Amino acid sequence: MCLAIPVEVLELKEDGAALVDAGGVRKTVDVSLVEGVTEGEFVILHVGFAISRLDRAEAERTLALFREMGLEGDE
Amino acid sequence: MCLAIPVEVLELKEDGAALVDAGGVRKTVDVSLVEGVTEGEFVILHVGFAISRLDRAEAERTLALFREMGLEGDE
Amino acid sequence: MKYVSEFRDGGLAGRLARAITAEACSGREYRIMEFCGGHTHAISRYGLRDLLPASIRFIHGPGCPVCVLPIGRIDNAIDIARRPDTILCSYGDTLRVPASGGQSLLKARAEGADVRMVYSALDALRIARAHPDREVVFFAIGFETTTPPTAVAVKQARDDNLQNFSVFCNHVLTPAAIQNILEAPAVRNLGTVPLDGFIGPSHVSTVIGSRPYEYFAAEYQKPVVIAGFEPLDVLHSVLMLVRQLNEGRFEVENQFSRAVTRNGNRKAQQAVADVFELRARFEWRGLGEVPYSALRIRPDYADLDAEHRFGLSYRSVPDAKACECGAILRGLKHPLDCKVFGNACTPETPLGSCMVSAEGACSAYFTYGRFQQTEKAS
Amino acid sequence: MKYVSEFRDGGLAGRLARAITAEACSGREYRIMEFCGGHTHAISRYGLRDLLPASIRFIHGPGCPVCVLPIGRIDNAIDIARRPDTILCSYGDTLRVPASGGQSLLKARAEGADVRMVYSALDALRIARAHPDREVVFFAIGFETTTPPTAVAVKQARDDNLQNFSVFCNHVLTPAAIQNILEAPAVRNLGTVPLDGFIGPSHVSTVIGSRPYEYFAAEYQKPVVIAGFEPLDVLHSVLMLVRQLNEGRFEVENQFSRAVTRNGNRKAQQAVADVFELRARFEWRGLGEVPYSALRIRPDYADLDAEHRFGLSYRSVPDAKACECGAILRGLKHPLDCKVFGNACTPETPLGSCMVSAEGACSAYFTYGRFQQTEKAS
Amino acid sequence: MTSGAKPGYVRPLNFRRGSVELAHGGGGRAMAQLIDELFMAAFDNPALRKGNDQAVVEPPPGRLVVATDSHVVSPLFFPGGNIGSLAVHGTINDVAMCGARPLALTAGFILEEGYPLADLRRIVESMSEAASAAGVSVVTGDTKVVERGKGDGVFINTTGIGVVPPGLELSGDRARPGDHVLVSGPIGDHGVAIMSLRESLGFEAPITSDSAALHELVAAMLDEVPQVRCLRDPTRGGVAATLNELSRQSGVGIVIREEALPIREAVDAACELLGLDPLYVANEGKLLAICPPDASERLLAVMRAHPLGSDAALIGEVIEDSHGFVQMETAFGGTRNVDWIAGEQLPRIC
Amino acid sequence: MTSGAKPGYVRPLNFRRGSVELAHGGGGRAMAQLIDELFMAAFDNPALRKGNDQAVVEPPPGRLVVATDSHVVSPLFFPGGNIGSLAVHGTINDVAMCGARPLALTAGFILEEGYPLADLRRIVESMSEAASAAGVSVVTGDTKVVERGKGDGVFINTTGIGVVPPGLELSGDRARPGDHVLVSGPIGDHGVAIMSLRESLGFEAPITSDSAALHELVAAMLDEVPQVRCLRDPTRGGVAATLNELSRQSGVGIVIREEALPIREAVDAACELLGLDPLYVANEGKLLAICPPDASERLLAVMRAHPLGSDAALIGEVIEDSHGFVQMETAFGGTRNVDWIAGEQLPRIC
Ligand code: SF4
Ligand code: SF4
Ligand SMILES: [Mg+2]
Ligand SMILES: [Mg+2]
Ligand SMILES: [Mg+2]
Ligand SMILES: [Mg+2]
Ligand SMILES: [Mg+2]
Ligand SMILES: [Mg+2]
Ligand SMILES: [Mg+2]
Ligand SMILES: [Mg+2]
Ligand SMILES: [Mg+2]
Ligand SMILES: [Mg+2]
Repeated sequence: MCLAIPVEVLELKEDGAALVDAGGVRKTVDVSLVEGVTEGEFVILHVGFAISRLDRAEAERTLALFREMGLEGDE
Repeated sequence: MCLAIPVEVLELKEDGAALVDAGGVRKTVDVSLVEGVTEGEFVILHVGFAISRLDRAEAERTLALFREMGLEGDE
Repeated sequence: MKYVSEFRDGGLAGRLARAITAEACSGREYRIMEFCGGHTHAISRYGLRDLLPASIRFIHGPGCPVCVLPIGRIDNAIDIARRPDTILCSYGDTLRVPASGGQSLLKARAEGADVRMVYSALDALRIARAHPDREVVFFAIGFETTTPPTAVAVKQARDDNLQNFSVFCNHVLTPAAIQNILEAPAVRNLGTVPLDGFIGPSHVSTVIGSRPYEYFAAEYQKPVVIAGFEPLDVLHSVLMLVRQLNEGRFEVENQFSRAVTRNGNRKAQQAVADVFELRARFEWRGLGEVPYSALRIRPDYADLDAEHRFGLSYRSVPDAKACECGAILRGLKHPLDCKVFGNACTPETPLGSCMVSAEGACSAYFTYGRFQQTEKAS
Repeated sequence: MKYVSEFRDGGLAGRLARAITAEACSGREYRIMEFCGGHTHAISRYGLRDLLPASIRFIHGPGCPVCVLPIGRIDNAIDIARRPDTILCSYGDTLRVPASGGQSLLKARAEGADVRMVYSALDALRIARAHPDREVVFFAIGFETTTPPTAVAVKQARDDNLQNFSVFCNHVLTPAAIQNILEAPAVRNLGTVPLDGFIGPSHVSTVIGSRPYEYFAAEYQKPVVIAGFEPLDVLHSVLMLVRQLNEGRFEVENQFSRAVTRNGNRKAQQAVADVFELRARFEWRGLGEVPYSALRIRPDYADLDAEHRFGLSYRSVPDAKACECGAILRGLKHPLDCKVFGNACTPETPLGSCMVSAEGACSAYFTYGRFQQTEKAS
Repeated sequence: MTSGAKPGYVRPLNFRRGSVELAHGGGGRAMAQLIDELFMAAFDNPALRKGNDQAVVEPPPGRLVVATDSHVVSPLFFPGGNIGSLAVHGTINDVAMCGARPLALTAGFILEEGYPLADLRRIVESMSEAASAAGVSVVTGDTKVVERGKGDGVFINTTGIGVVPPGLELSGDRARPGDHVLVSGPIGDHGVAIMSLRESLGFEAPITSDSAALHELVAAMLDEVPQVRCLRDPTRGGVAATLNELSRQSGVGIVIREEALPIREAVDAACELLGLDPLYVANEGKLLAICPPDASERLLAVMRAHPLGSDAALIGEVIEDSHGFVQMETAFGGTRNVDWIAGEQLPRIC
Repeated sequence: MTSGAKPGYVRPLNFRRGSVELAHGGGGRAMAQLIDELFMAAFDNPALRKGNDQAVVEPPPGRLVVATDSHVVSPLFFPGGNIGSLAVHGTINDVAMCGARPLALTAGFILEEGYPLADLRRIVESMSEAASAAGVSVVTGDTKVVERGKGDGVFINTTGIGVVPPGLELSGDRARPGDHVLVSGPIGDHGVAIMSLRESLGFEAPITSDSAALHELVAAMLDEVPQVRCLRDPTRGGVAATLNELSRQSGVGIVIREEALPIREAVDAACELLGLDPLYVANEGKLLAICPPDASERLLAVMRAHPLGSDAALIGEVIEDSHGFVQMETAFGGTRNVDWIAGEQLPRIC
């Protein structure tokens, strides 16, 4: 449910709009629902709106967790 | 100008309408502009309206005139 | 077809032609203006010219309601058609008439305007009833024949209390135009195109009768024959004119006795009188402003009058510079006298009104007569 | 794609799967309801089931806003779309949802209704601005993720004083639905489908935070893990649930820590609060009437509320008789338990809501899992 | 856990109340189903049954002929046929006009979302009947669905292939001064039948479209008179357009005689009513033939012996004219030009 | 009385500001003019120049192949081509997929009243360039004009004929368990390029349509590996639809490996954004090939040596399965069904 993907904010525009990038695809979306979005940040995009910020450090931490976990179980 | 053809009134209908025939083609037209149209009469049809009655006797007289005229000039 | 085919009999045509040849004096010219494009068409389509002696010369008059519509009026119609939620209805003939800037109703339609061809004014009413949420405007054109049907439509709209229907009235009057031609300086003062007699349009006279021509037959001393549109009718009327001219008469004669009376169709006249009144002036393409030559909708029906309803203002637009329609409509020139005939101006890309309708002098000549000229040239 | 591809790494998936297998006790079953269709989809599309031990059992919940829309609401939307001069805009997912009498918005469109697919509520606003002469209605559906965007559109329409725009609001609330499932007689009283834990939808929690789940984790003593929708996220959350269950904990844990916080997005919550208020009840397809489970537009915005503007009345319509969606949405049945699954009911001709959206349990099973069943059968 | 799931099962199309949906052109199961249950069922033949995106046919020796026409007639159903039969006849005729035996047809459908499946089936079945009657198979096809308002119910492109026997050379550029011009029957029927259905014109005429496949008539003609110079079916733009095309291609003039033209009374009357000229009205089952003068009598006899040429007539002859004019001797002995149609034929009031 | 009248003269079409009018399909001089000044000028070749309603071509020996497709793409212009080039490539590809050398194309245009002549010319010129580049002529055609609102700018049907060399037998029913499945390059480019232009979706992607004529790639493949079982271009419905077609026709199953599928990052991203699956997105310059396992290495090498196959990949194999399922081994080692698309692909929010 609620198809949403992380996108990078390339450029803030007027009226709460921003140009974002996802894997080379660019789209102008509304970021007015997320407080204080800055260029270079990642946000979660849903139906043309950023609905939250993506915390890159947290994302890396989660991935690191997976990798460690892997090590224990590795054959 | 004013493309109009003689048509035969086949059937009077409501509201000044009538079914007419021209060479096998039938069409419902308005005959309300011609006083006292009766079935079997010929009228002159223009843009879907009868604009006058056709006097069959006069038509025959004209044709007869052509034919006579012909006779004089015939080789 | 009864009362049509009989009047197209080739055998009888030969007889009539021979009678004309026999009676026409070889020493003189008979300059006959067929006022009406319908006669022009019949002459071209049946090749009547080939049957007649050289002394008979036809001059094509302004009698095509499409050809005489000035550019400004077509511009108005296009403006109406382009209004949002509006449907403009008109007869097929008007759709191709060139307007300003290379426009036409057909092109406006191609660009998205809702323009519909109707066969009858009642079809426009039907469309209005079917689309209560749209403005439906009937672009009414035509001479005295087409006016009574428009009057019926207006009255029905009133009776039915139709709120979304109106008529853009462009009905014009035949006698006023003929009179204008005879009054034209070139004719009256300079005498450039001396006209000997007139073939009058029979369908108009089924409605108005033959009487309206009596005034200028007498005033201008020119014979008028009210003639049917079948080829034998045309030949017959030529013969009748030749006879009048040979005998020095200038009467109104009725060749189309099978449907025309002296007084015409009173009921139709009444319908017209109920709905329309004279305009003080109206611009005719080629003739310019002609006084009392057209009708407008009476104030009682102002709500059904598109000019009133949409506050239309009229702007006169000059014809293409090269176009000789004016002179051709007045009988002063022949289509071949126009420099652009057949090159810049063709039926596909008409520059002037005479090239638009199949009734127009230039169009008829292009379609039916062009090869003869080419043959002569080659 | 950054932060997507990394979470689809097949190598890491193997490691997570092995960790689960290692930690899951072979003696017991872990009955995990993924509330949200997005998780169902990920499980099917990536074949996660094949990686997991038999002791992990997924139960598909009601978490697809399209699947839970009751027939009567689609009927309302179709009625709106069929109004003259009206444009109904909605997300692509809703167009195929079956309504009464074999209808759908797609079919209504095929029959002439102006139904447009939009990607965003702002596109509906744009359409309204482009067509000032038409009524433009945005058929708003979705959970807490999709509600803030609708709120923004409503506010913009008010700010711009747009006269021809309104919203037909069908936004529903996740926690209410989850609670309803736990309150269902079959679960609570009969215990037919004992659920051990929940995978909670992370995107919803980016907006509402994780806190709303704390109440029933405690109340029902079930662990909840807020999980991302990438396959590694799902595996990770399964592992987290297995650990909680093994340890006898029933906490709300946040697997999607990269975007979910305990309190969620306050700004988005405020936008929602400005525009919407709770409905006392709302019908969910499959669940029936669920109290306080949906939003409606506040009276201050009544002019922008299509229900108010068009005086819509709601009529509940029962699902197709054979359809087991209700039981499937509650986790009581599996798609294969439905007699019409895969014959009368297919993604081309869906009878029930679970077959409509790719997120629906039946559709996901038909598209991604059907062959497995057939293989087992053959 | 048991299930009634049938792999690949789809509910049969609802030919009573269903309509065309975008999905029927979407490349998925719905499209495959439409092809199976409608097109495959109607056109069934080995090439089509192969299910490939192309058909393989084994042509007999000879030069290959290919002709294509998209059909956009409105209304789709008319007295004497519908767009389906018309699409078959029209393309067979274009193939046949160079003396070829038609071998196979392709069919490309552009369907408008919302078009009733019941009507589509009637159309497809007419196509199939027309093709069978003509002994030709629809060997491959294509279906597209466009959004409502982006089409007009059904458009059908048919492309035909055929083979011309060696030695036969028919072409529009082979008319020579002195040649005779023949027509296979009364003209204008198709156009008038269509116009009689236009709501805006609203008339009834005892006229059905002449839509017919002419390849057998052509075969009979060429068997007896292989000297025929060219054949052409006077469709859009009518006899006038076709004569102008031929005179232009051959660099000759053509004179026809008004009195010789076969025209039904009702066609004539409808044209009078609308201000049209039957010379410009479309035909769909007629041909014009040009042959050397000494062959025209035999040709006429063969044509008249065939049911589709029973009212054939010699209507004129080819003359020298570098301008390529087509002229008509009127019933009065006058002559007029028979020009191309200008624009489209619009009904006139004047 | 003198005159500048030029027999048969018409003012040249206004390609700057003019637009399609109904008259351009009316069968009169306007239509003849459009054909002369646009189509004839662009496609110029002896068969077309003949001006007949059909073309005669001399085929080399072999079985004849015919394929037809109507093209209704919207928008008409897109990165990497337009409907004109697409119409040429699409049909050439269908002809080529059975191993045939394409010989000739027909072109049937359905034009909407009001469509700008300037754009039409760009389309026709692209067609002409695409056809020349492919070494194929447009030998005959047809033009219809429909009223505004009854079409969508331009529809183009192309029908292609070609000849298969003796001995070659490619068909969708020849796949056998054990065969390998190859794709000629990254998938989904065409569909994503088109979607990126839809106003309602509004995104920009560094993706151009892959529209291309594949007959030379096919020729190279078959030269080296005549054992190829079947070829097909995965157009509408994407790779998923084509694999399902092939498995159905051959009565086999197919398993592909997710990791082996070449997909550009931006295509993947656009699909994520819209909730679509690249397996269902259309291609216009790709082919799927099925060949015996021992030939796949050589086949892959030939494909990669050709510019249109440089990113070719072995993506799966044919298995025994009476249900004809297509499956995919996911990057996780799981397996899922790759079904036909249900209905049309609609962008999703959930
Ligand atoms: S040829 Fe054209 S421009 Fe010349 S007079 Fe006639 S209508 Fe006018
Ligand atoms: S298969 Fe269809 S009818 Fe059965 S439960 Fe699923 S959606 Fe309902
Ligand atoms: Mg309008
Ligand atoms: Mg509507
Ligand atoms: Mg053709
Ligand atoms: Mg044809
Ligand atoms: Mg033809
Ligand atoms: Mg196809
Ligand atoms: Mg094809
Ligand atoms: Mg194809
Ligand atoms: Mg193909
Ligand atoms: Mg054609």
